[in-house]
Amino acid sequence: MSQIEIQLGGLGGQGVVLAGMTLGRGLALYEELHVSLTQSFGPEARGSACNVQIIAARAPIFYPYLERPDILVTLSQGAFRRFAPGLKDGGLLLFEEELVKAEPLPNGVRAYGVPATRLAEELGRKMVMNMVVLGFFTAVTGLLRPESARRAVSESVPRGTEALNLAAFEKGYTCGLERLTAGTREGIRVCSSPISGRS
Amino acid sequence: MSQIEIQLGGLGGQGVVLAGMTLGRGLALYEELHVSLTQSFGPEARGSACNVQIIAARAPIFYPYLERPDILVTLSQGAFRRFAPGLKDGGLLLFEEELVKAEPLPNGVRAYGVPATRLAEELGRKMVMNMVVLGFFTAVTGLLRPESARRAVSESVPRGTEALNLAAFEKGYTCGLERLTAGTREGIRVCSSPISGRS
Amino acid sequence: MKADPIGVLTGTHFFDGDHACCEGALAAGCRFAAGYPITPSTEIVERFAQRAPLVGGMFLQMEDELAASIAIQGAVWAGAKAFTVTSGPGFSLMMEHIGFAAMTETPCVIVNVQRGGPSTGLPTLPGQADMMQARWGSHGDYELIALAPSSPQECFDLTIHAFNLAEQYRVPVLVMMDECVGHMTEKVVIPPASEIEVAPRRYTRLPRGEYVPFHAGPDGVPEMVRAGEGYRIHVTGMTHDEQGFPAPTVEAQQKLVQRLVEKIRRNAEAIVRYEETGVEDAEVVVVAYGITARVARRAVELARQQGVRAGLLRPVVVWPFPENRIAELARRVRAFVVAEMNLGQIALEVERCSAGNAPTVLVPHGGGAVHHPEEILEVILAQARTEEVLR
Amino acid sequence: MKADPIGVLTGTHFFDGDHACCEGALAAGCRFAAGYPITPSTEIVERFAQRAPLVGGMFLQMEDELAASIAIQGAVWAGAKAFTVTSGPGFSLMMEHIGFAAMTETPCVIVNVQRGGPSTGLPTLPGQADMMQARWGSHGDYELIALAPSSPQECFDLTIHAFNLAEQYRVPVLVMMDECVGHMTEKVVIPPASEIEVAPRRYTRLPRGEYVPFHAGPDGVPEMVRAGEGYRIHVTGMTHDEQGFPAPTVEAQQKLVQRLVEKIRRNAEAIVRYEETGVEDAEVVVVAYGITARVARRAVELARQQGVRAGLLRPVVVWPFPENRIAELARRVRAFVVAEMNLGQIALEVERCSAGNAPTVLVPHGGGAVHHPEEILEVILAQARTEEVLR
Amino acid sequence: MPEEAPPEAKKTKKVRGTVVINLARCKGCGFCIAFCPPQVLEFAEDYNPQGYHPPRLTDPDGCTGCDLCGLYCPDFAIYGIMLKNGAPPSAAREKSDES
Amino acid sequence: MPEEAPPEAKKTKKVRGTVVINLARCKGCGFCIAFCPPQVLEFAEDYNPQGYHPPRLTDPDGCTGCDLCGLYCPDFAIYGIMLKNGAPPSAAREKSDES
Amino acid sequence: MSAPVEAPLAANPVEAVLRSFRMPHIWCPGCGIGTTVNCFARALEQSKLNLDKVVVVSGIGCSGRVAGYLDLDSFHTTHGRAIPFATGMKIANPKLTVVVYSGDGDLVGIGGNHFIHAARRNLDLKVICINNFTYGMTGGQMGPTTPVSALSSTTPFGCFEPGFNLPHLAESAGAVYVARWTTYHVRQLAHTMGEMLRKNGFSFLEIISPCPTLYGQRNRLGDGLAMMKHFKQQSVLRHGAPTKEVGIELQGPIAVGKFVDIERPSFLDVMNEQLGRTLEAEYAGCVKDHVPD
Amino acid sequence: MSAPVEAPLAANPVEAVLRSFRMPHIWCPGCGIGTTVNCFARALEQSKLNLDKVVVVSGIGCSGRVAGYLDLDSFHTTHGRAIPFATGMKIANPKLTVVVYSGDGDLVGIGGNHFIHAARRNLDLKVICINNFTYGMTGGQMGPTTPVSALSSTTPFGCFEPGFNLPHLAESAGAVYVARWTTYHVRQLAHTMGEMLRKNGFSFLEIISPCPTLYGQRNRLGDGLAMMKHFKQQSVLRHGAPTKEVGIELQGPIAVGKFVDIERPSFLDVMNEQLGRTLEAEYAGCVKDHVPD
Ligand SMILES: Cc1ncc(C[n+]2csc(CCOP(=O)(O)OP(=O)(O)O)c2C)c(N)n1
Ligand SMILES: Cc1ncc(C[n+]2csc(CCOP(=O)(O)OP(=O)(O)O)c2C)c(N)n1
Ligand code: SF4
Ligand code: SF4
Ligand code: SF4
Ligand code: SF4
Repeated sequence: MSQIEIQLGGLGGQGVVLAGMTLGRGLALYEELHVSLTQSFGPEARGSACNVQIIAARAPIFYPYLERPDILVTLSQGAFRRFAPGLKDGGLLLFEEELVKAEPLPNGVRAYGVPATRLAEELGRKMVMNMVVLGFFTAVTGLLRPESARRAVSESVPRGTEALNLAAFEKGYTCGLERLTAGTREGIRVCSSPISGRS
Repeated sequence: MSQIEIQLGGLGGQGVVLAGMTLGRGLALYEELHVSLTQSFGPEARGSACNVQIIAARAPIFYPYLERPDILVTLSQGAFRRFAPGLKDGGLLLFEEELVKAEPLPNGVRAYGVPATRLAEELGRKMVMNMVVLGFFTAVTGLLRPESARRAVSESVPRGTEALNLAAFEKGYTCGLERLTAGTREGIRVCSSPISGRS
Repeated sequence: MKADPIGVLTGTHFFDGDHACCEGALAAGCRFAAGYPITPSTEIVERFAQRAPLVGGMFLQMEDELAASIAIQGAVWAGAKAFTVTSGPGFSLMMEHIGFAAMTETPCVIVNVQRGGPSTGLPTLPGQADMMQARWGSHGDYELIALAPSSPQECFDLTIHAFNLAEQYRVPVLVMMDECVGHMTEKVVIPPASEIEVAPRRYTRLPRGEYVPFHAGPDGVPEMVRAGEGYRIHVTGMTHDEQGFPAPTVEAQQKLVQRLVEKIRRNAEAIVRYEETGVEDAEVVVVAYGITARVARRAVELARQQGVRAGLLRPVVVWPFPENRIAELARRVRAFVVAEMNLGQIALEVERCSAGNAPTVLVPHGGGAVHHPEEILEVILAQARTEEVLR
Repeated sequence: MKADPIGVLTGTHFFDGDHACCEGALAAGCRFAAGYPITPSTEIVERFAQRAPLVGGMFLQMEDELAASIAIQGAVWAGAKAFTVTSGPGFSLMMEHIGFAAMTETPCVIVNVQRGGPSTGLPTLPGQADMMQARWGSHGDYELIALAPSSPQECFDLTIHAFNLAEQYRVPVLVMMDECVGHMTEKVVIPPASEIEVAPRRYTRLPRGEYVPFHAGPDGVPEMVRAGEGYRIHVTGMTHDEQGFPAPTVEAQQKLVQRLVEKIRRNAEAIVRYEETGVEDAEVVVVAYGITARVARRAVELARQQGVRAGLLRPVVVWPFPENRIAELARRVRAFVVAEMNLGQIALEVERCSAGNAPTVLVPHGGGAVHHPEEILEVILAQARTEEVLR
Repeated sequence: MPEEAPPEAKKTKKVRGTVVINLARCKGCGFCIAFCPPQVLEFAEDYNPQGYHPPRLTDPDGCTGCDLCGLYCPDFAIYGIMLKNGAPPSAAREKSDES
Repeated sequence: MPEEAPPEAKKTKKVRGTVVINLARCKGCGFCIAFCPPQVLEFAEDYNPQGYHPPRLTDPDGCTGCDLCGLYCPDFAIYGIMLKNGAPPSAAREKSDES
Repeated sequence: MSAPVEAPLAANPVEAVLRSFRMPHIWCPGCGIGTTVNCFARALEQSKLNLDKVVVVSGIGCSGRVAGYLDLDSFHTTHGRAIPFATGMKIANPKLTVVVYSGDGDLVGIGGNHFIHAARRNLDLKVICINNFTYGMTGGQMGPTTPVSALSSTTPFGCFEPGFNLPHLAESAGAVYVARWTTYHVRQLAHTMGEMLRKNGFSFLEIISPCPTLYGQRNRLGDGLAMMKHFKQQSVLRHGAPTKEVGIELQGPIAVGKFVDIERPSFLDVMNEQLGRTLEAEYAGCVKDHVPD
Repeated sequence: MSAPVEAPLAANPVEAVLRSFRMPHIWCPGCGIGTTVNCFARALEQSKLNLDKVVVVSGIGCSGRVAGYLDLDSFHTTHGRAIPFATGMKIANPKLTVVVYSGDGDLVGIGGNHFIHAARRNLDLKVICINNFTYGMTGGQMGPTTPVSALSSTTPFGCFEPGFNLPHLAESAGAVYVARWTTYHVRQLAHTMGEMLRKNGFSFLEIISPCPTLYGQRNRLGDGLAMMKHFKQQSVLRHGAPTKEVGIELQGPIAVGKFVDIERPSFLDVMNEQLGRTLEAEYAGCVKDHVPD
């Protein structure tokens, strides 16, 4: 497989797009991959479902839309409901464990939950939940080096909030490492990414 | 010849268009002819040359533009200068004799002058000069019956000015009859119109 | 339905095209006009302003063409038949609202008395260079109907027809006059009201609960209501569902826009109208519309005089375009000669529809005056002698 | 001329098309933008508003699109390079001023990030249904140039190209993006200023007495001056003579409008740009642009996988249209398949240019989302098997 | 004027009004709570399906049914009613948290 | 203010100014005549090439050269000049009725 | 759950004029637009008008969505053009009560020309303008009311053009009724809207309303509630104040009240009078026959 | 012939700024537009400005033709859009003196929105508006200034909408300098135009001007001269009058004078201040490098 497909879904206001942009940036600029990121908003501008789709590949990407994601990150129940069935067999699911009840889990899917909101609230700003998720993603998928992700974080977030967001990232990252050790719900660790070659 | 071509030219403000419209109306509605009237203004909206072109025919008119007028009426020197050369061989020229010096007269053209402005001023309104010309035209060309022309005049002029305009018409008409008797500059009376069959 | 006699000035008149157009609107039952002055179209509404108060109508001079082109739509939804008139620059300003009328299926008529363009161009002189704009000038996919009268009589007749088509298909209908036709005066016969067929608005008979505002019948056209009757409808320029509410989804879009387009495309054969002269045996067919058709007719006559079998096809309805007829003729004529007062617009459609079966030769004209018949004649003669594509 | 480094954000970025477009404008030397907010284009000027004050530029938010589209022209005549950005409804409002720019030969760039139409339509979702409007939306005869980027990188590159073409031909140049390309984020490489070619304004070197403002050189393009330099020029949207003064005559009209049109038509081969993939041996050629070209490319790949010799022709410059190339291909391919996010626009041009030599099959889409590659694939496969014209 | 506490707010402890809440519609803006003259509303702890904390009545006796919450609520999720004899009007039987 | 007759208008009969008229440009509106403070202009009898009666100076001595005619003339066809010692300025030699 | 009584939701006074089936609406938490709709619903109810004859016309914007949520004949037109659409509608059927309900960007940004001309004509339209100091729907750009130095997505370094004083503009263009309240002033809003429904002529109500999402947060005015409290605090009641004096700045007082309420013959009155006088019996009356009651 | 002295026509003070080779102009006999050009020419001359840096922008209309007759850099734009064109020009090159010279229909009919927004911004534009109470160029239709009961080609039974009080509108929208004269007041016009050329900010001059051809004759006000005399008679000097009070009716007084002349930082001042303060050294200045002196 020459490319990997990632989808992030949630509600408007949860920072899904920023998380996706940061991830995409990390992959595109600091992992030297070809990356195509597309987003769709719900029909109404605000408060509704939104999702980000990322393709990362070693070769130029022409068709920028996902067929079936390899990795799905869901931050809302709605996003889970809508997108989980599309996940590739053997794909990986990450989810906000207090907002999403990851059930029913599609066949063969490995899932990791992260209490991102709570971790963010520990930092005093629920808002940075998205960066917690990103840290978690980085740890669990191994798709990009934490340095790449950190650099992307500092460049993507509003000026003056770098430290806070990086702290959130670290919280998520640490949590991800812990959960990895603990295993997925099926007890299977996600394998090394076919395109990054790193774990 | 199945149709007759008439051109009226003068300066904006002289009422050339109204005269033409009245004439066209008389021919179209009360002589049962097919009539096509087109007008062109000078490039600028006001104070510049304008002219009206009329085709009258027994059959429907498709092409509404003149090839070479049979009859030309000029109320300004500019109009004479511009249009007289286009007059058909053996055509008829009518002109305001105090505003237009009808020289050089194209070959074979018969010309009748009318002191229309002065006649109108005698009525106290220089403005109705155009109706004097129309009366003159009616008398000299015999293209339409005076009743037809009178009816067209009363219908075409602003409400309340009918009497004045009709008076102007009569002045022109009388003058036309007089001049007819006196003969054209070449001493040749205009022959009966090929399409009206009346003199 | 027959015309309301109050608006019908029955009789024989000596009118220019602008005045005839106004009388056509009144005869068609139009009782509201909104406009913004622009040469050479203003005479139409000047007359309307004179006449309307006498027949229960009203001319409203708006602050600009944006306002005029939407005010008529407000009037339509209040129950009136309404139109606006303009010329080039004003027509460009109406583009957004032509799209709104198409999207909301608001029956209305827009008259464009074409002058020389682009931009301010030649305000008092003729042009025919807004023909493609008429079809494509607003954003997004839509279809509409455009007519091109050739005489004052047709300005009268086709304005009525425009109102009727607008009602029948619930689309904006454009009357694409040109300055020549607008300012040319000829005999115009206005028949008695009882002989004028007028399309009524397709009002629903369903009660509120059952009525689905944008649910279309088999011909693709939904029934209508007007404001103030208790239906409590919603009308939006957004992509909407059959109830009329915003439905910003791919599915709603596909369904709606497809229908808007199909209600014209599928009925195109019924809408298309053209006039042919000497086409039966023609080797060269001239395609021309508006004033140019009359000039072209002279050219065709001259060609016939010279022994060339020339014919004239005059699209009376220009959009939808007589595609099938052109395609048919293409298979048996030597060439099409398109004469229009522009540098090539309808010619492109002729070229497309003839699908390589006959060459299309444009006789262009920059505008400001009609062609000289000789210009067209020359091309006819050349085509009669050659089969090369000149374009 | 090379780009002014101050405006060039050299480096590798992760930009969406809107941001890339803004950077392209800055790199091209654009220092003035006027605009009126509209989804999905506003990000372009939002970024411009951020960046411009740091590089000697300025974003001015106007009261509407009419104002925005003429304010940039005022700025251009004051010496700036300038652009405006909009989407469907705003684009419709700019039509009059596109004509003014064409008539006055004011080099400027207008970006339309296409969304679903008609009317308010689908404000946040993509469409490609303003393509014919781009060519025909203003009244009168004129020609302009329109580009269609397929990626954020091209949004950058083609925006620069747009400014350059505008200067070279003194026409309005349209960058016809679509919402997908505008909101898609990819790597965008901005080279050093020294590697960016920027067309300077074609200022005259002649002194006042000798300079004839609208007298064109052999390529049909006159030299320019700016206000405030003592030339005391006159610029009008009316038909004008070479001195620039109103000349409302048939002759002036013919001369001027003919030149305006010819300066693009005659140089079309130099302006046209397209990209071909697998066309050499193709039996079916897909024509697609913007985001749809990327979807079509997948379909072509899938077709090749199934043993069908499919190819892709992607017009990068859409207007002027690659007429000759289509005509050429038509003589040897089995069929053209046109995929566009509308119900048939560029397909008409392909049909026309192919002159019956190969059928043109449209894969329509109402907008709101891209095609599924399978939809295009199916048509490719069907065409590979048949020669019938499906349209 | 709304800022004046209406006389009913004084602790007369007789049930004269109450509020009806459409929990599903609430977006938790807090307008109703902040501008309730007798200050008898507060945020509920639970989330509604949209993820917001809707209001709840803290002191049923204190509500005057003045419907100011109803005027303020931008989501049409709450309104006040006056009660006759402390009982809801006869028709008042539907579920209040329909979604 | 234009409506006040300037002091020069008093009959001092010394040539202090005059007017220059571009006859061809005049459209005979009469502004210059009506608003000339010393009232020294009137319509000429002849027509100009455009068919209008241009103004002419009736009383050369009365003209003060105040140029109010020049300010009023909508056709840029007339203007007033002050004269030194009753003579036109040295350059004042061109024909005034160029067309 | 916490509702102490199960009562008919339909009894919510706004339901009668609301399209409840379209709820939840698109407005953000703490957005003031919905609050104004409550007030309008009450005003309608109290007006005793036949609601079948009341029409609401909106342009495009968050505020422009009001039309879609009100269960009246409702028209969601193009951006900026609600007033001319309403103009055509009112003139074609003078028996309709035509309310224009839209945003400041819509009505006086792109729509400013129609606004002043309609006021000049004094056509009987009731114009309700939600002023949230920004273009909400498109993401918080500067608008015609954004005060100097306010942040917006197109003025990232602070706005450098002053916003309109809308009551002043409305009055000088010719409005006969001009008032301003904030969304905090719910009872006053309902009262004013009621007066407007009765007034003959061009009446104008400016409602200062929170857009927490795009204006409040960016300008450190907090969420919707904080903005409401800010409005409460900053409002100064100034009935009858010269409109010249009621401009609004980023911080600083917000004059509220009814500023103008004069009598001037409305467009249709003048028209009927003028045409009647000139044409006498010939005058057939305005677009008369389209309007069965 | 009757000129008592042969003098250089070029000495006509207006020739210096006129495109004489384009004479005769298109304006009708007795039209006031040319008179205003005389005044403007004098004002320019006295201003001692470098005329190479003075630009005139017009829209479309009889008045809009002014640009073509002035020997300045001149732009004859589209109908109603002179102000936004001028706005782009002024901002792109602040060193230009930008004069907008056009008709009332152009500036406040179709162009009304730009007019009020430019006044609000207080950009340094000098707007000269020829108000002839009608749309001249298109044949005498009603316009935004046509008084009630006046006849026009589109109000054949008398106009039934009041015209704008333009000084009031201008002031309420934000103009810092507002004056009105008639074409009778030639010296005052020249003086006022001179003041405008010096004023920083949005300044507005309304000139009441005769259109005998299409307004005067139709309304029995006679020819140009009769209208000038009418202006003379009806004018009332009211320097500093509240603009609210200076509306014009068909018959009745015409208030003239300078009504407003206040100081308010201009658009470019506020912009430079705001951006300078926020961005400090990073601020590169406005469209800086396009403007060699
Ligand atoms: C012609 C046109 N231009 C721009 C837009 C984009 N647009 C939609 S809503 C809006 C602004 C709305 O602002 P406002 O009226 O203040 O309402 P709010 O959203 O703030 O309530 C804009 C610019 C459009 N739809 N149409
Ligand atoms: C978009 C557009 N609409 C209409 C016109 C037609 N038009 C040209 S000039 C004019 C009116 C000019 O009136 P005003 O500005 O008062 O100038 P005046 O001619 O009276 O001096 C109009 C409506 C146009 N050129 N463009
Ligand atoms: S006002 Fe309405 S939306 Fe806000 S908290 Fe109260 S019930 Fe919820
Ligand atoms: S003011 Fe000028 S145009 Fe008028 S009469 Fe005098 S010279 Fe002639
Ligand atoms: S963006 Fe602002 S105006 Fe729009 S719904 Fe949200 S809070 Fe209200
Ligand atoms: S029509 Fe009126 S405004 Fe135009 S030039 Fe003639 S007098 Fe002047």
